[in-house]
Amino acid sequence: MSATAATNIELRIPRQPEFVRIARWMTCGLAARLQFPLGAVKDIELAVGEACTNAVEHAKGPQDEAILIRFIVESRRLVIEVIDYGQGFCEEDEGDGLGLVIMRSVMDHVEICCGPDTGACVRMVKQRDGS
Amino acid sequence: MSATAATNIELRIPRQPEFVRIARWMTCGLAARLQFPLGAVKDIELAVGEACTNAVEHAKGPQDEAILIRFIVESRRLVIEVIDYGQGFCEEDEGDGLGLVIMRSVMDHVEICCGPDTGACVRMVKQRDGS
Amino acid sequence: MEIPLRIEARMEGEKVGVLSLSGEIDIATKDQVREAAEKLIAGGARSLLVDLAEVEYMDSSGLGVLKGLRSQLVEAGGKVGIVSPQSYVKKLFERSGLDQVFPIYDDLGAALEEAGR
Amino acid sequence: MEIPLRIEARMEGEKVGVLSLSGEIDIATKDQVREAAEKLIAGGARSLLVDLAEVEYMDSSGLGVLKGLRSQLVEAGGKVGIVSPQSYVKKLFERSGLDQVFPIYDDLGAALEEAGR
Ligand SMILES: Nc1ncnc2c1ncn2[C@@H]1O[C@H](COP(=O)(O)OP(=O)(O)O)[C@@H](O)[C@H]1O
Ligand SMILES: Nc1ncnc2c1ncn2[C@@H]1O[C@H](COP(=O)(O)OP(=O)(O)O)[C@@H](O)[C@H]1O
Repeated sequence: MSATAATNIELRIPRQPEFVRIARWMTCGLAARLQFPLGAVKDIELAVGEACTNAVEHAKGPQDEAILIRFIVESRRLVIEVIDYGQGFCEEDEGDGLGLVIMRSVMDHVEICCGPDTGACVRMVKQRDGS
Repeated sequence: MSATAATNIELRIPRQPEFVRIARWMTCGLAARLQFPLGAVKDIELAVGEACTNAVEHAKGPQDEAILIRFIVESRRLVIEVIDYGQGFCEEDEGDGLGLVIMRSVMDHVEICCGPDTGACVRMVKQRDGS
Repeated sequence: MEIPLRIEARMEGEKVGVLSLSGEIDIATKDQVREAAEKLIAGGARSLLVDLAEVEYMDSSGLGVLKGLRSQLVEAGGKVGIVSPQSYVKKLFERSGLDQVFPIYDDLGAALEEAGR
Repeated sequence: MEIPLRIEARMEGEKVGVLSLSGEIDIATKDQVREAAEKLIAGGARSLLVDLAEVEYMDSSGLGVLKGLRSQLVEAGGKVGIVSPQSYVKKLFERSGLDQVFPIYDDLGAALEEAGR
């Protein structure tokens, strides 16, 4: 059965290590054809890789749960949300890991907005002409 | 809320013309990194493009319905299902259009298996060492 | 964000319209091709040459538009020629049997020469 | 279908283990790196050189493994050096501040020379 009305591009992968690369690869295909420069394509791949890796490593709940990656293609930027249906977390939990540091350094904006329906939701923005 | 347990890679796009290329581009990203030869990557892109185009052109129902593209990565082949939640069709309906002719000529196997829950479901297989 | 298809349209002489396309021709962009062609026809083109050298993707949507234009022009004694398709696009014409329907030229010069005859 | 990461492991002399990696180091492949390194260490390696010339993708998963190996070896008086990372991977070390922690060599020759000292 169809989910709710589709207005977005949504990619769903199992929350398992060997599927993270699939999300990266498909993201790359999108970013490259959206004509981001090569460095920016790699930045976007890396950020999606880090966010999905965190979902696999930190989200509790059934192993076969999904990670949802939502792409919002706007005229001047690409917005990506990575949602894992786990327990969520907030900025204070971040500790001294590298994942979020890297996401923040390669994307123009990274925001964590968790909720009971989504678990962790990491929202990332890459500007068309961003750094 | 999470959908059912995820065991597959699923891409969902709005059933609208300007999203078909997104599905193609992401498919390309996957096929290229799965190390299909360039010609095969283009074949897979073309087949997905044709199947999504048919979904946009022929599936009846709300315009904002989704197209679901499911990817099953196996060791020797890539299986792709394009599902449109429309009225479905059967091989006899095919007429003299080019879409299905092209899909059949670029993929190793194409099967139409419609159902009440899926609408049209076009299942396509590209072998790793296929023609 | 990106421009999927760019179109350059011009007349060569009084009767031949040339469309130079670059990018992707699919369900979302095919109408632009048709509209650009219609304008050339409205401006007097009796034949069309469609330069596909820079077209990186085309599918049955594009073929459908070309077939439609061809029907329209052949009826009036004109034709539609395909110029410099990349090898994968050329194969698409073969796969769909349309290499038997459209003349396919390696370059615009040769196409124009033949159109001038 | 594809092989995301290939690993070649060998000793250079009695104390230096060299890992040459090619492909992608991520959450799914990082354990292979750790295991290959552990084997070299079990075989006598007191220092490791990790050749990243052919590594096209690496993220914090890979960095985490390298940090873990470094802690282990430094404790025993050894070290972990990074060899020939591609520019984007090199930038990853900088972004995460680990260019201050790992020596990064342009080529294996220079790395071995220094390791031999
Ligand atoms: N998807 C997630 N679900 C729950 N907790 C998370 C998630 N992502 C990150 N976190 C929390 O934030 C911390 C920092 O994440 P990160 O910077 O990626 O470093 P690391 O994963 O190496 O710890 C994690 O240790 C974890 O506590
Ligand atoms: N997703 C679909 N939903 C309903 N009918 C379809 C679908 N795909 C194909 N068809 C039917 O099969 C016919 C042949 O499709 P195709 O070979 O792609 O050619 P064309 O789309 O040019 O007609 C269509 O005309 C339509 O009747």
